[in-house]
Amino acid sequence: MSGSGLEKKERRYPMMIIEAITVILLVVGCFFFLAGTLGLLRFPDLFTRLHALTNADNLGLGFIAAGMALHFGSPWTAIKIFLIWLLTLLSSATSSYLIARFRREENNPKNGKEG
Amino acid sequence: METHQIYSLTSVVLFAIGIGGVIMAKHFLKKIIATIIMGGGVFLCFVSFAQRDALTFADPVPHALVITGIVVAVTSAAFALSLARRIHQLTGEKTFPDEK
Amino acid sequence: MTDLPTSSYPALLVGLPVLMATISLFFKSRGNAVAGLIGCLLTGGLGIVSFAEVTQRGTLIHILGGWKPPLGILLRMDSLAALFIGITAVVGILISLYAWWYFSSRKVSDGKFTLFWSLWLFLWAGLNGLFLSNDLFNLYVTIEVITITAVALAVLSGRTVALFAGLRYLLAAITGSMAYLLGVALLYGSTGTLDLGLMGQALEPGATATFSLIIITLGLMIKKAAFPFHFWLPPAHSSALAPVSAILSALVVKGAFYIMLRLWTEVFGVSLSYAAGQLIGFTGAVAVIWGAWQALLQTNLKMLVAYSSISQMGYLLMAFPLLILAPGVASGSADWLAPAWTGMAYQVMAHAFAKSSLFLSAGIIVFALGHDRIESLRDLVAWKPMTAMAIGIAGVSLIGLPPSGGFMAKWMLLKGIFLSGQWWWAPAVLLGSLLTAGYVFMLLRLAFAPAREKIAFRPVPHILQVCALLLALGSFLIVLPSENLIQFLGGTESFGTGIESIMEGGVHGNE
Amino acid sequence: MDDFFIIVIVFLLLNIALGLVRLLRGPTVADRLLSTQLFGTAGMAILMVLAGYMEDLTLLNVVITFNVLSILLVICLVQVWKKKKGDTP
Amino acid sequence: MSVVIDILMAILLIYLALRCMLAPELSKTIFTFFAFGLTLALAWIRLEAVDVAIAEAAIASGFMGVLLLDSLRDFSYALSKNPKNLELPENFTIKESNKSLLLPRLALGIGFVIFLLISMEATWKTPEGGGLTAVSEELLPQSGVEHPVTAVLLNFRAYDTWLEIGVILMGLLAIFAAGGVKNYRKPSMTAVDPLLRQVILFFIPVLFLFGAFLLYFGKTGPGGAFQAAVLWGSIGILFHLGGWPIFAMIPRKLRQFLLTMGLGSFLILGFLLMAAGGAMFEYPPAYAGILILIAETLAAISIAVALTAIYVYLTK
Repeated sequence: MSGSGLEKKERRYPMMIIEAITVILLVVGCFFFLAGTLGLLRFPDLFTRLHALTNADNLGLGFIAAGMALHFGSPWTAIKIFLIWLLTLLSSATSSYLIARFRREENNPKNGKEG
Repeated sequence: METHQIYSLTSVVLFAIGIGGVIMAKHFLKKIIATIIMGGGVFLCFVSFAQRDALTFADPVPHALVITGIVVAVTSAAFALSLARRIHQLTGEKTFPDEK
Repeated sequence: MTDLPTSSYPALLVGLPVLMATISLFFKSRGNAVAGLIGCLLTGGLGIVSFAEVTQRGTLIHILGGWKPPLGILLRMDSLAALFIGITAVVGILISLYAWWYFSSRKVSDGKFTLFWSLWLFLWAGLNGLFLSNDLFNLYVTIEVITITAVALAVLSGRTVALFAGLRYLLAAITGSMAYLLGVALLYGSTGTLDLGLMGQALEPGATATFSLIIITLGLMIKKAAFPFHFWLPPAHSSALAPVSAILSALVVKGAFYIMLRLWTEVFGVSLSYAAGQLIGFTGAVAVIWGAWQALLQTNLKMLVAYSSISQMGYLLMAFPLLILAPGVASGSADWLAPAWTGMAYQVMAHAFAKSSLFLSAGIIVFALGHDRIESLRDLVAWKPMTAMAIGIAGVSLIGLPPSGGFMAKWMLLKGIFLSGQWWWAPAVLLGSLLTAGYVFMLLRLAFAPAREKIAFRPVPHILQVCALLLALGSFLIVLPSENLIQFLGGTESFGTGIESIMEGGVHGNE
Repeated sequence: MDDFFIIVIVFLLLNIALGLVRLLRGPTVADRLLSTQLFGTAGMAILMVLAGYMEDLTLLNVVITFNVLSILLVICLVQVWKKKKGDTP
Repeated sequence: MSVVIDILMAILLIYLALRCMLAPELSKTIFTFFAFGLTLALAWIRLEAVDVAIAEAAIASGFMGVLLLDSLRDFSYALSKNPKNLELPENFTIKESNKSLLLPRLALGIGFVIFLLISMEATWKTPEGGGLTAVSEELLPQSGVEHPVTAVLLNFRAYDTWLEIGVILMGLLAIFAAGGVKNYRKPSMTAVDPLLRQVILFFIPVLFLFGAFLLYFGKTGPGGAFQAAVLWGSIGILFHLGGWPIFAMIPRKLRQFLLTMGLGSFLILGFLLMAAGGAMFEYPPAYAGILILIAETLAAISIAVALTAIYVYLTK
């Protein structure tokens, strides 16, 4: 948004490489997110959807996190982002396990109609 | 269009949707959720003004008010939930008797 | 405003009940009630003492945290706030005494009623905070404190009807406070302050000011059960326990009215118009007649009293059109402002006393009979002469017969109406009184009528009847110091800016 | 770079909007919950990119909050909904 | 360019709110509401209100979400026992539904649109009041903390915050009043997945540490007592979900002490300051920082216990 075209040209060569890598990582991350969403929409039942969504989204988040970590450039921030990603991996793995288990149990509630 | 203008316009729309929900919705849970949406609209209004009045940082007073407001609104909503569930438990009703 | 005398009374008035409520939470049934009653008596005493202090020293303020407005919050105890706090203190003490004997003679096994004392003290703190507050957002917080505790008290009886009514009350109240808060947000955006006085100076007429006036007024009208939004009040008030009904109708509905009065007189001066006053007055007039008519049709005593509340609260709104001057009226010639103003204040006092007395009497009848069908009032004078007397005296005050406080209120209001030339309000006042007389005399006729069969009733502690009777007498006793009270209310030095300007020349509509 | 960040954010937001279809279509509560999971993950990604765009590292704290609360919701759903087998659905 | 994000977000917010209200199924309403809450949190971020975003995500989505999910379950199942009949007074007439609903609905719709237009005009035309940014920036150094929102919450407007802590306690009492005082439920110790327990045991320290971090970080940046309190409160909720009835295990007196600690300590602090000759909550500038931190910590513990109690009691 802010017109920093001039500054960008003056930046040094390695900065441009880092930016390019960030861009690539973010694009790949977005691609995985799209794949996950399409899987969520198109796949026939809960288990396949679960599989598509958790795998793809976490990869996507990982790529985006990596890209942003590069962008910030500070090692502490990179570590923090990495820890966040690990936490997300853990929580999404457990939640997919829990959801799958939940689904397998017989006594699934139906949707409550308003009335 | 500035950011704060977009959100302040959104805020009154949310408020109106919430009011409509409280009046029109029948199920207790929906009514309670409608009050929270209404509150979200009001708080959005506050914070959009805070962003408009930003100097080195955004106006902190509306932020503090909104945090207070969210807590108060959620407490009232929790109380309303407890009443609704108690009614459901005692009578099996999910709506007010004259709104079926 | 910050150069007025500071005092710690305002902070104590909020802090003490909260402290006592917190302490009473630590005790079980009996100890809880003792701590609660002590807390109520202390809070009430403090209220009366601080009222006396205000009559001596004029307006007191307390600058919380030492931060002056606009950033900080100011507690202000001017004569209007002192009047409301004083009424709350007197009525609150009597209701607390009643509640003490009411609960202790009930021998209720489950400990639910122990919640009454902490909730009532929190509610009292909320009321005091509301009357003292000089900050728009703080008013929101206090009104939410009042809402939550009031609804909790209303559902304390545990009946299904009370739960339904309580949920409806809560939803209506949340909607009302959110509408109020939206108005506050817009006002804050356009003035950059939350302090009432500063906002009144900074507010400029325009679309935003008008819209906030509308939305805040609508929100507060929902909360005070003004005419089109009264639907939640009768079931909520009539299904609660007797002391709770008295608290709800005598004190709680006054809270929203108080905010409305403050805002109209101190903030919205610029965006008010003659038409707005007329509209509010019209809803008040409709409420007066419609509420009284509905009361006449009821078969249950508590429902009747609840509808009567809607009617009596309508009178308060009818004073608003008198306070707003029509374009072209010179402020010097507006000699009706003082009577209208004192009429309003008297109506607040008379209604608080009379209505709490009526609900407490209804509670005595429910206590004795187990139900409150109006038919069962037959021969009341024989078996409960004191209660019958309380109902009679309170009823007379509601009708407005001399020499009651209700008479002062309606007389002053009529005087204001005729002096201002807005004669079209007079029929509503008179018709309201006539209908009120209808239902009060219906009650009294039954009370004097001989019983058809022998009535079996439980013995009622004497002290309950004494409390109800004292409250009823209170609605007469407020007439005695009328000279001093009018002077106190009109004493300019003890007035806040907005009310002072009313006494001097009314609120000007934007012409 | 800023423009690119905006494109990424808009893309992720559209992604979320697509995921809403599953939320609305259901058919079971678990499917809807999956959609909220997508919301949470994509929201975290948006927050990270926004942290770069708005140059505010405190946004990462919000990411952690999102994360721990989404797992709370899942555990709550799984635990609460399977109890009381005596009830007829 | 960044306006695109905002417009998209605004459309998403309005769409979700509408969907939430118009959905025919209750579960749809509630999950749409979660999505709405998350979007709202993103909107706070766009408006530079990070504190509010954390509070919104934690309280309005997380805590309220748990309560709503639990209620959804309650309302979705038919009751196994026969519900009691409605106990209505004689004159509690049920209004007959109006046959010709078209006209009132039309009127309501028109009124709705008019209200929307007026309110949008009012917000659009709101004059610039300037807010209190300048004043708070000027007085921030005297407040004892460096983060302006924390300064407003715990120093400039400490009275509001104190009342708010009271509101949470009153909400808990109100929930007691609605349900009648009975024993706390004893969660079944069976039926809990071993893996789930491990997860819960893993997340509890994470929540605790992150909450403590937010509490301490509130002095300099976004965070503070309420956000920390909700995270700590969810520890209690997780314990209960995992089958450890931690709330019922605490002795009654201690429970009461923990619940009232935040409100009481704040109040006693205020009274002490008043006795020392100042106004209520007028901290001496030298000790303001440490007093605020103590008050915040006590309040956070209190609120966390109260939130756990609300959850435990509401879902019994």
